[in-house]
Amino acid sequence: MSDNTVFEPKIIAFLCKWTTYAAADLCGVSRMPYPSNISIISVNCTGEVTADMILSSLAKGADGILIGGCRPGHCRYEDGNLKGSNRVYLLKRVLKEFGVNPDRIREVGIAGAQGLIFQQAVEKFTADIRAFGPCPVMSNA
Amino acid sequence: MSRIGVFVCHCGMNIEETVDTRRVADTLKLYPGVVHAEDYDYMCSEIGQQKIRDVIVEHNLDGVVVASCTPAMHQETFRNAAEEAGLNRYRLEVANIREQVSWVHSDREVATQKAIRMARAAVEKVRGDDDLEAIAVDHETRCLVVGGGISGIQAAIDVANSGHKVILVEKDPSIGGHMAQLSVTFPTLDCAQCILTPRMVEASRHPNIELLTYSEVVKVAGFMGNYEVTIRKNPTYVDADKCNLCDKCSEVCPVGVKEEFNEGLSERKAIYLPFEQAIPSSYVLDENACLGVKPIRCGLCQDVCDVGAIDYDMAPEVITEKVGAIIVATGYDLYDPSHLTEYGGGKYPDVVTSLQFERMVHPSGPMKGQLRRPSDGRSVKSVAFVHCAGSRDPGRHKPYCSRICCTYTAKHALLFKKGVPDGVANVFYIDIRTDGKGYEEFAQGIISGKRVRYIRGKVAKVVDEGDHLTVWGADTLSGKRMEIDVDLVVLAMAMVPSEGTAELAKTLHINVDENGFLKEAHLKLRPVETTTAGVFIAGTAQGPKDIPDSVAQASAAAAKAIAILSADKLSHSPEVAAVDEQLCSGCGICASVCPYDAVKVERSGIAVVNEILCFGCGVCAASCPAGAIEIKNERHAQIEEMIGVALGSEK
Amino acid sequence: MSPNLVLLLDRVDLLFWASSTSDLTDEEISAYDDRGIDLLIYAGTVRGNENIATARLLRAKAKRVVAYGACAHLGGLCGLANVYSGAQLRALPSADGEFVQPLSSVIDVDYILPGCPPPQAMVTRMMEELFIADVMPEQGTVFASNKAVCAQCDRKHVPNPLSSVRRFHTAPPDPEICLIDQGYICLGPVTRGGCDAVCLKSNRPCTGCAGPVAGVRDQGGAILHALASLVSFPGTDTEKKEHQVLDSIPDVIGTTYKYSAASSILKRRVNDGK
Amino acid sequence: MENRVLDLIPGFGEVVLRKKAGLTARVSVSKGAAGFSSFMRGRLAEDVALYVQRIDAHCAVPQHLAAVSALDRCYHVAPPKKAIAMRRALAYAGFYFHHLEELFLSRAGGSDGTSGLISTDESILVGDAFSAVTLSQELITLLGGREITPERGIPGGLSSGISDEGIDQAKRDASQLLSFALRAEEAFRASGAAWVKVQDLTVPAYSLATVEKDSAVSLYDGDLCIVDERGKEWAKGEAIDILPKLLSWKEDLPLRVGPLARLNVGKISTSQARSLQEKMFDTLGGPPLHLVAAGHWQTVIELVQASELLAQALSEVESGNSGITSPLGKPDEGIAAIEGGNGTTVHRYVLDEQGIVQEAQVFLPRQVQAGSINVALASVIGSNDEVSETTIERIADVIRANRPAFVPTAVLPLRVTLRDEVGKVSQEWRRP
Repeated sequence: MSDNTVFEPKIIAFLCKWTTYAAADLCGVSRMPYPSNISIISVNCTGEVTADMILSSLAKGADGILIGGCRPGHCRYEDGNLKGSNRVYLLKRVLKEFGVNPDRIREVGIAGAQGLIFQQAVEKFTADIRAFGPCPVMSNA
Repeated sequence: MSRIGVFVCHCGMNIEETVDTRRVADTLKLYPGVVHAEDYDYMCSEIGQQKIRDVIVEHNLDGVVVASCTPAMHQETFRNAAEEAGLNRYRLEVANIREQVSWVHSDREVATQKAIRMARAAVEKVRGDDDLEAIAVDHETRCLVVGGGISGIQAAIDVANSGHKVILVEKDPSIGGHMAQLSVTFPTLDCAQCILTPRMVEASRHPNIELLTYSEVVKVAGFMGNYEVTIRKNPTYVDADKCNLCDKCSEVCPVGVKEEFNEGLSERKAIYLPFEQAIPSSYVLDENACLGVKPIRCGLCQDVCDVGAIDYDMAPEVITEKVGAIIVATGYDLYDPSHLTEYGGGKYPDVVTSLQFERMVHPSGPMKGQLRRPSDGRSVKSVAFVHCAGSRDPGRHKPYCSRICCTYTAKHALLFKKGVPDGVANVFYIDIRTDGKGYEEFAQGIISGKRVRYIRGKVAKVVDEGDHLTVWGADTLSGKRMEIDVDLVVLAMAMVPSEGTAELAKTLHINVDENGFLKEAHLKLRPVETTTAGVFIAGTAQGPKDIPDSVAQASAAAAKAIAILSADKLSHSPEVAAVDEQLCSGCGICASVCPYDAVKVERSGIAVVNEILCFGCGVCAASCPAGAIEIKNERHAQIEEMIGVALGSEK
Repeated sequence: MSPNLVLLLDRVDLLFWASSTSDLTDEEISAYDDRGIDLLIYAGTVRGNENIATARLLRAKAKRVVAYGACAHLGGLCGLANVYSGAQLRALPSADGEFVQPLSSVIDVDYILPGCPPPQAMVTRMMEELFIADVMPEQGTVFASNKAVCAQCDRKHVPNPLSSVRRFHTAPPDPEICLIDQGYICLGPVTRGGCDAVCLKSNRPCTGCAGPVAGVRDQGGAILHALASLVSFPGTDTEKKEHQVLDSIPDVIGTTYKYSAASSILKRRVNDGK
Repeated sequence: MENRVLDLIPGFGEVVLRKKAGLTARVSVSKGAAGFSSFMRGRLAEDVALYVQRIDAHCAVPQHLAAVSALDRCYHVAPPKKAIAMRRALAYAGFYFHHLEELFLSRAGGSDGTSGLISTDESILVGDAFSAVTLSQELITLLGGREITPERGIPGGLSSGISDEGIDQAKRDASQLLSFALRAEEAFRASGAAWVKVQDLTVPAYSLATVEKDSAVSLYDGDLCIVDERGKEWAKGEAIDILPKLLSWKEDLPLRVGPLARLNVGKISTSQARSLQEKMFDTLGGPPLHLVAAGHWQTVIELVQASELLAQALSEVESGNSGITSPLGKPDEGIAAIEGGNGTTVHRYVLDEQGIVQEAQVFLPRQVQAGSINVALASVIGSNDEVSETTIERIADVIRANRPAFVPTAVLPLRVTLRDEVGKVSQEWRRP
């Protein structure tokens, strides 16, 4: 990648279809644009995202992973979001050990009505990942 | 090899404008497993649906992808179409290329590429989908209504009339809500009590309605058709059946506190009757105000009660009820006037809220209808009515319009002029919004009547000069700055969700919007439903509303609830957890993490899913260290494939 | 080395038994016809280009190849070296450096015999299927169970949220109850069984030597996800407490990727700026 | 300790090979490259034995026992008698198994590089040997909880005990092993002794072994004893005191461990084995003995010694899971020396308060194994005078195969230099 071209990161987003996914829809309805680097995959609950999904996203070329679910205490499945976030917390320790910048994974809790917050979250995350540069994991494969 | 059909929707120009749908279709045509791909103006139209049906038959498809708007919008529509053509409905997936592509990205090339990736991802999902059959579930036939204002009462009566039992829970000692406080109601000016009381009585007498006043919902478990609700009944310390309303207790009670019903314009005792028409009609002992029931500090009221209705040993009672549907009608409060420091809200006694004014002009209110200044009791000769007090003020206060203020302020001005014909009524407004049936005529009648002075402009400041209030403002039509002396200022306060709405929403796993009002599943198409099946909303808890709208929404919610309660069986999504017995070693982790006790490790040493209890949240699937338990049609392999193509890896 | 193998010496013609590449030169290997070796049992680490070259050469000569033991199957203990930073060890495994790989990522492997060392039960099964049965086992056969170790562990379940992580040498576990239920980190649920849960029977946790069960790819990630899901305290705002428990898991990589670091999805340490 | 290389190839990290055309190849491993140390830092105390016995799988049992004994000392704990009896029994079973491998099966790593002394084709009682291997493995499984690599050893004792049936089985196996050992020794004398006589490879060296308090040779743990080539005691004491002498070995002669060393260091304590050893001395003279082949005779004698000790230990073993551990103290540093078939292994660990490894060293003074390394290196460097990447990686493999401490290193820091007859460097290769 030469210096004058901007690095366009690939971002996978696992979004809880009840809240953050709805917020993404609301962004659309309200015509609030955000960077196209993000590819959204809808899940029932962030508690459904497995270690394999997160790690193989990196292995398949994702430079960042956004996990969007309910805010604490608002999970429609009791505490699936908290279980999910505990898992990510632990998985980040693993990423560190393997030399991967753990900030390539970000969790957000965004309610269905918070389109604006989703827009800002995506803009911020995309900018941060762009600053981190390409994730070296795939080159391992 | 799968046989998948792909349909790309233009949605008029909504998608077509930024996504080259033809190219999406042509590209997908070449994608492995895709046997047919086309684009069309409106897939959701009858013609569009017919295309789906035809192609399914013609190509004997085993999967369909519709690239269109969000699945929340039309997935069911398309799945119904697929089913009519003999394809299992769960083999149809929607790729969201409108809300999440065309409406948020502007570069046509970029958007088209992304639409292609999203469509491919959907194809990969479909490729892994299996035939599924909905699961039939037995359900409760009772309904819970939370909130005993006009909306709750209306909903309860409608459901009860359909023959279903209703539990009506109200946190105050009486039902009736804010409507009971109103003097007369616009635009017809009939007295609120006269139209409300009969409904209150009907609700209390209805054989199908169980009334739980002074009670709160503390916990809700379960799912549509099978909710288990925990309710706390707070002690009134008075046996409503025995109480004969003799008022002796109140006379002897030494404690006085501000009276809620009169918006603090008068005092009540620690033991009191909420208001004349209260239902249940019984005195209530306010334990926070009382000198103390445990241990008994005073006991005067018990001594004077001839019928022995007062029982200091009453304790909170926690009950659980099984219900099939829940209607939430928890209503509104007024925005706290003390936020409006520039108007001296909550500080100057003669700056009152609209509800206080309702009580002041109410014939049986604290002033018996004789309008007097709260500060010195002088009769009121001049009033400044201030619109949008806290409403339509993004940044500082509430961004939204509270909808009813314009009309009731016109009513207030009218009532004032009725009571004080020679009085001066000034109304400061930004716009006049009187949208309801007959409202415009009502308001214009008053405005054009010229007996009320309408001033277009916001009030900048109110100063208490002791014997009068000075109102600083500007007339934006004449451009003149204004300074008016008045006896009373009435603030048309913004409506906000009633206290405790947020907590209740959390308990029910439903969302609230950015202003704290309960959020509907879809603003236009599902206005009384929530994202939690079986939970409906009505009245001002959903947003500012007048009485007619509240009542209409209440009946709508009731109709939705009745549909569930009267169903023979409910069908439950088959997208639930399933165990691969070849892989399960019975480690039991799924059972430990399942929030619904839907998974158990049987003696066989293999986990077994109770599909009726399972919600398909997938927590077990992500926790299973063997990958032996997965959500049907949302299997790890499917998502892995989706990840790959979403990242652009070619197949 | 397992004595069972010895017992086969009269059934098979043992062409060579090399304990390192120095015992077997390319010349010696090249002397065999292509596919002239019926069965090649490859045990040990594949590390560096020379090992890869040798493995490819051997593959060409062999009809069938067995990856024998955790090193060949998963990279084994030495795979942990893939995760070291330069500061921790003399050299950071570099793209062309001597990082460890599972045999299957450098050549096609026909059969896998997991374990470190492969448990008697599995070795016996392999030899029966390879040398005694009339038909060769189907390609890709793993001479172990598809189910996790738990299937053969007879400890009782006493489900418990994971509220603290215990170490078995300082707090000896109850030999009757599931170790995870007792708060010990056991890889049994994520690890291929067929070993008769021998370690559990010695009242020690499974350390995962047979690699992940068929359903998961990343052994460490999977067990960590499971453990994290079990950490929950009643009430609200328990995040801090829960994170303390998660932080208290010592030597995360050594504990959960003990044998499978090199075959994990991340494979080896990268330099990602941080 | 970190910059000290504990596991060296001879010449402090250097092998010098004379090659034809007057070329000399020097292979050296930089000091501080003992990857084991770095590999173990941050690991858990309870995992140490697990790692060590796999890194040096050829000597799994002694490495396992050396690790847990060192950890006992880290935790300042004396395991209960019951546990020690089990560990001893395990040690002797492992010792026996190891010697069987050396004598009948091994294709490499023989204590002097000679592989498969009584190799399968020329050996008598082959079938018996195999069943003895199976029996000794069964014993390791019964006592250690797992075949090949024992499981039970933990700091402070054992993770689990043995059943009554297990003990009975073990005793039956042990008695069979003794009888096989006696027959093997007899067979060796009948055929082997003659073969021994014609071997005249004599390498004078110092001898190291562990000894009991009565200075009889131990086949488990004990004090370290070093005698010079004349058989005179040169140093003796606890490992912690002797270790420095080993670390800075400056004597002109190498240090030998293993069977030949043991016969020079001290007496055998068990009756039958001792009388057999007397017979050997009658034939070969000594001690001291530096006739390499005498080590092989000693090896078969040690089969008998090990089975006698095994029987003794088993008589003290009790069944059950109770009373198999002692409470642990606050961890810090610990050193232990264990006698394995190949020789003495010394382990040193430093733990922090959480029982996490801070420092770890395994010392395997196998100086006499220089032979096998040289042979292997010679074959690798071979006739070609080029030192290529291939050569380097093969050299690394040889070193790892013979020097377990290098097994976990990611990249072995090697230097290879080729010099011509006048000593001019014709090529140097350095990594990383």
